[in-house]
Amino acid sequence: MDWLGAEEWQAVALSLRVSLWATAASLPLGLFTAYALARWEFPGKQIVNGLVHLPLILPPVVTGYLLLLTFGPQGPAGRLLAEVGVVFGFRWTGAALAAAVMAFPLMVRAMRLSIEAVDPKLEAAGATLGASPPWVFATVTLPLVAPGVLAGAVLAFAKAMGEFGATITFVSNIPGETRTIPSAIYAFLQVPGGEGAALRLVAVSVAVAMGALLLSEWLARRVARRVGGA
Amino acid sequence: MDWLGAEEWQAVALSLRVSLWATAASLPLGLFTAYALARWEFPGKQIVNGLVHLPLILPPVVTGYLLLLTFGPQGPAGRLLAEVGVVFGFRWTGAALAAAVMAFPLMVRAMRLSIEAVDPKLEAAGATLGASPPWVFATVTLPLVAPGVLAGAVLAFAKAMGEFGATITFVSNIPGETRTIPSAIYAFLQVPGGEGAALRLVAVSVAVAMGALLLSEWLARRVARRVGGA
Amino acid sequence: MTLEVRLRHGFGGFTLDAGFEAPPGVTVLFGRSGSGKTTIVNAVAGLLRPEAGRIALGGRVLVDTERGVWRPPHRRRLGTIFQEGRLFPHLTVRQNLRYGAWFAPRGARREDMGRVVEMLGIGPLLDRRPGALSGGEKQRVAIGRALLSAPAAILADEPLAALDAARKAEILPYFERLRDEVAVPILYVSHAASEVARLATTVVALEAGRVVATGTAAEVLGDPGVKPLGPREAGAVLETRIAAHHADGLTELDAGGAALFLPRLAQEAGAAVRVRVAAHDVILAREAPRGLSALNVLPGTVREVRAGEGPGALVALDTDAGRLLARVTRRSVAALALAPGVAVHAIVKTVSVAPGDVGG
Amino acid sequence: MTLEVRLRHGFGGFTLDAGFEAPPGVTVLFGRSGSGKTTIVNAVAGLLRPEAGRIALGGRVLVDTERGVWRPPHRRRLGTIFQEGRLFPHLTVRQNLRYGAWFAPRGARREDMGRVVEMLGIGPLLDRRPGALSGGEKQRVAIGRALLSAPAAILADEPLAALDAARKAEILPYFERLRDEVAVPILYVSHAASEVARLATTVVALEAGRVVATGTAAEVLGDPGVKPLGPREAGAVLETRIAAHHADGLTELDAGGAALFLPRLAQEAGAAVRVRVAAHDVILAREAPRGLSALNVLPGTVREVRAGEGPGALVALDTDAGRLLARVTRRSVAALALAPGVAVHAIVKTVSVAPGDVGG
Amino acid sequence: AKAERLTVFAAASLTDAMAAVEAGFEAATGHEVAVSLAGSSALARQIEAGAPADVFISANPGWMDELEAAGRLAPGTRVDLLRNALVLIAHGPGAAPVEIGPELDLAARLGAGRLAMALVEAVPAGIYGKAALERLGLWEDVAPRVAQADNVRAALALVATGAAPYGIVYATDARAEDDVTAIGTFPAETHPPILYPAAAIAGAEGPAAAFLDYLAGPEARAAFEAEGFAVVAD
Ligand SMILES: Nc1ncnc2c1ncn2[C@@H]1O[C@H](COP(=O)(O)OP(=O)(O)OP(=O)(O)O)[C@@H](O)[C@H]1O
Ligand SMILES: Nc1ncnc2c1ncn2[C@@H]1O[C@H](COP(=O)(O)OP(=O)(O)OP(=O)(O)O)[C@@H](O)[C@H]1O
Ligand SMILES: [Mg+2]
Ligand SMILES: [Mg+2]
Repeated sequence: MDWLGAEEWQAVALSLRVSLWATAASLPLGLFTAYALARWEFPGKQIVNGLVHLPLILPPVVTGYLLLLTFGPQGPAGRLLAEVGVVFGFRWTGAALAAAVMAFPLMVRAMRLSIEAVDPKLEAAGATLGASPPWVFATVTLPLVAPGVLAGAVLAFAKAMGEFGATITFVSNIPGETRTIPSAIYAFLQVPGGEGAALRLVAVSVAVAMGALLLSEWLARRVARRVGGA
Repeated sequence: MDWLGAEEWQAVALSLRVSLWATAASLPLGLFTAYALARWEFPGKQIVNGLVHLPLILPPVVTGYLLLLTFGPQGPAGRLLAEVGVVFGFRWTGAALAAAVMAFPLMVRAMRLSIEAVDPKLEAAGATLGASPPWVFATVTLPLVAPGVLAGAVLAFAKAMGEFGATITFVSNIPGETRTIPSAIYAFLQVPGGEGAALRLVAVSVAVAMGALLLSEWLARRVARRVGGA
Repeated sequence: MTLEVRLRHGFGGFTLDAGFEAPPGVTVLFGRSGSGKTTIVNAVAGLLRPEAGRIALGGRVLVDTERGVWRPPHRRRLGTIFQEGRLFPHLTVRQNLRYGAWFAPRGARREDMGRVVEMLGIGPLLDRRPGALSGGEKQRVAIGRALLSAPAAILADEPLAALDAARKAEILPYFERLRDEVAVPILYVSHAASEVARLATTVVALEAGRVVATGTAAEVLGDPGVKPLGPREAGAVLETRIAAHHADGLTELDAGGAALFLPRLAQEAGAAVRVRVAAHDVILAREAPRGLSALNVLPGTVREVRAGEGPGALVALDTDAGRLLARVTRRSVAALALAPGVAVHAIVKTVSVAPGDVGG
Repeated sequence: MTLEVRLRHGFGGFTLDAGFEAPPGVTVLFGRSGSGKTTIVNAVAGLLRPEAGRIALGGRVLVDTERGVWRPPHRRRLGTIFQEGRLFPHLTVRQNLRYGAWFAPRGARREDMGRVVEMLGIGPLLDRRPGALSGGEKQRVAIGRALLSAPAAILADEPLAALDAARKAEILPYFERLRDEVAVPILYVSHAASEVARLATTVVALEAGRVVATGTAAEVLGDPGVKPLGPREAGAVLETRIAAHHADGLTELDAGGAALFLPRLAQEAGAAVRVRVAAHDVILAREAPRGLSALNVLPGTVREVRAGEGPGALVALDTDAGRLLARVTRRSVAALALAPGVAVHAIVKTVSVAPGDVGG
Repeated sequence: AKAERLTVFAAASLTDAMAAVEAGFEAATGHEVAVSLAGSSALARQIEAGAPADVFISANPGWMDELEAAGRLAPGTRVDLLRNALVLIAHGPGAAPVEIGPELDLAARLGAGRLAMALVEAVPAGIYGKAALERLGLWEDVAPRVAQADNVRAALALVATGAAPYGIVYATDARAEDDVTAIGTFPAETHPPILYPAAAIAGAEGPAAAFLDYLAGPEARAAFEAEGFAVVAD
């Protein structure tokens, strides 16, 4: 299609990759965190809770800056991870990290609400049938919170598609590596007359995220229909 | 306290006002939207759902720009509302509007998940006892979704406290009128040596949002204890 | 006020196609698990929109699919006791009980809360929340909640199944009182023949979604062809009147001239009493028995002998007190040469008239 | 394998303080609504951590608060049937039934799924999800799920309460078979005396959280002092042996030399059979009755006459078949001059031995 | 004159200087000044959308042109107010100065590291920096190593934290940051002049003109120079 240049298509592909990875990679930790916050009592629980929400509260630039200080090439975590070959600084992986961090509170909250709504009596029934806690989680809790997990994932994906401030602050804007759709849009909007190009990218971004949203609604409805009966 | 100047305190007060209004004013609409999405089937449901999520998907700058085009002094909605004395452009009300719009998807999703978890059989029981649908909602559904409403409200509040991109794009950064904490932080970060002041504002912002978070957790726990028994 | 029900509704493998009239009093829906009892209750309560049908309560049409009438549940005012309780978890027991009263129309007849609470034995639970109640406690609160909502009719789906015999015996009279004094129609789902016999004005027997028998308790319970009843549930119902209360704690009933003795009943002398005599509680004798602990011996004539599938047979006999049923073995039929026209004596133990089977 | 239970636990106004031993076989927990039955089941299943107590199953300590032992529920392998079903809504009926088998230890004795499904009559439901099952259907699936989990013991909390009489009669023998063939201990909560009499090896009667009687079914059911039973539930239990099956569909039992006739039983000749004879189903006569439809007449001697609160009295008599209880009116006690030592005949109608009251 | 309220839209990079100018102007005239600080593009769009701004100071002449073309400026009030310089910075204090010219071995110095700049197609500092590198014939070599930040301050932060070893920023930004050293200034002829134009907005009343005058006066000049800007003499 020629209404978007090659560079723009590159941004679209990159945004998709970044958002999918950000969502997929944070899903297990998000689920674990949500479960822990919903069901366990442990010292420092409210601190964990606060940390999870931090990216929501902080201006994105600040989050990006903190990521830069920690996971940047000179940051303590960044150096440590570089030893084992994991590099975030100025890589698309860093964009995914930023997106994941920014989306984490949304993901965790959605999952947590779903987990809190699961009747512990059903989990107890699973235990009496011989299922150990991890198995109860996998066979009872998880299927029942599937709509919440989906909701959390799609929220995170949408947020990742739109994330800009933390990403550009952390990994800047390198075409083909870290120039996601929002970065490209921002660049277009900085120059007079760039609105048209920005609008085309907005359209693509919205189309992708809406597709994901519709897919998730359709899946959730299937799950709900199954649980509801028939 | 003298570690923050008068202008900074002004920003803190303004942020509080903006965030509280954004949360409070969007609560009824959020609840209604969440209920409609959770329980009703209507044509265009997925369009409404998509619109609700839009601010999450769009880069904040774009959302801000769209708000400016719509609700700004020259925008169609802006002009219409100005006729009846409601002005959003470059006022703190506009900052609240931007924050509310940005926080809306988070609020709706949390409430919707809670509403979906309410057993419709309890609502049916209420109806057989003579309660009309609005009464069933007020006396059965609403108390049961209170934790989700709280979660939605606190997410929205936290998001509103951190919202920057859409706000500064829509209503600029006018001291005392639209300079919220994040905007003030931005200004500090644009000049050499502003980091200290920025950090102090971050601390205040985090403290306020964490306080709200803890309060909501405590309230939700009380509600849960009551529903659980004893 | 009569409740008229005519319904057709299909779920995958199951089709309900039932019609019946529930005249004032208690109509008991009787049928095996999965026969469609709850489905009917839901349709009457307004929680299920039937594919086709008409439901009317004393002229007030609740549903008429042909004419497109649909009255929503909150405008039906049917106090519904659900099989699964459905208490509001966020309200205390007291608030649950009061819930219906908030919405009751002004001037509606109201039950006295204290009385209901006492009858149900839930006084100590009033300030608790339903989450931590026992199964039976929940069900008692659910009964109370429906009774206190000033309903125009009551739908009760196995309200007593979770309760012990003693508690059942305490609550049943209350339904009787509702039936008799308040005259709200009651649609009552039950598996227990004793509840049926005691309460039912009308019995509707369901099988696989279809009505297989309707009639008075006497007609349906006395019909050995009604399958859901099982062999233990056949029995005749006698209409009697209280003749006297005796000093030794017995009440003498006048059953069409014949005397029947029962443990003391609460009603006044002269009151009409319905007594169910289970077929398996009747012993037949060719000669008048002597020196027997059983006080009730009714002479009569065999009218019909119907052999069952097993070793048993059902003997219908006409006595002064009315038609009686006796379940005996085929061996006894042969030994006593029981046949239509034979004169026999029916022996009924005083106490074998179950307390649940006597109703006013 | 014996289940030893000793528990103390308080909830606000309610305190459970109970101890009993459940030897192999069925131990029935019997008590009024709110007396603590479910609380005990939960503690044994591992869903409630008691404040103090010790629970052991055949030497395997499940809980010992003093020694700090706590075995989590999934390592107890107690097939639990909950009062409220608790089916997994996201699984089909078939998957619910198979759930426990996934986690059963290799080599555990497994019930045959087909057999259980047939017995419970849930074949047509296998591919459905629990959401739309009727109340009784849900409970039947819950029973099947627990039975198919290859449990080391079974905890059943009112498993049959939601079921009709015919369905109950189909399922009860299965519990008997489990008790006898598989020798898993079964802790069974029930309100129904017929279930108790038929199944119980041991009966534990609870009142307000305390054990008020324990013993064999015969001991507890024959004790008129046990309140939860109510007057209708007294009865003696006779140990008999099948003497012969007759062509007319009757089975002759040998009860300590005396003959008893019952509708055909399934067991082989020679098999031991326990029969409950409810006290209200026994008629006493001074003279040997003649020409009576009742086939079972047992001569005996009055041992004790205990007057009840009402017009009734309980007469204990010794017969060749064993101790029998008869509930008669005080008027009859006077008329027949019943007193210890008096010779009487006990008349038991064949069919008045309820099907639920005969067990192998 | 009666005290009036004046709203000034100024590029965010002028934050500190504007604070001083605002205080001075208020003290001198008694008027009340509110300064809204944001990116030039955002401010320009807001003015186009009817923002109640009286004076606009842009860091980007392009946006001022845009407003001028749209007729949003009060005619004849536009002035080029400030000038800035572009410097090459290195991470850490006390880095050795270099000679900026065609023979600068920038690509070799970068190695695997990044050169932090503002968006080279969108943000003025990036546009000027790219122009300068192109002019010097260095762009081809360093282009793949450029990390573009959304604004100059973010580019500076990348160098200050060591995430990038070198960067190109305005001289004013490099001055006060201890963790970077300006190791060379790009010759002014290598890039278009870096100008901060100021103008009154069409329809602005009252003290807008007075404020523009004040900006050109000695107190304002001192404030700007204190922050490292050069004031364009007219
Ligand atoms: N979590 C709890 N908190 C407070 N009280 C409780 C809790 N669980 C049970 N109880 C109370 O303890 C008592 C015993 O309850 P339990 O469920 O064991 O009764 P039950 O014998 O099973 O009764 P039912 O036959 O009605 O099911 C009841 O009065 C109940 O209200
Ligand atoms: N929503 C549904 N979808 C599919 N089948 C249903 C649905 N609701 C009920 N059924 C089926 O319809 C039949 C009748 O159900 P219903 O609940 O009316 O039975 P019931 O007579 O109340 O039984 P029980 O005594 O066990 O409560 C059952 O076989 C049930 O599985
Ligand atoms: Mg039902
Ligand atoms: Mg219980």
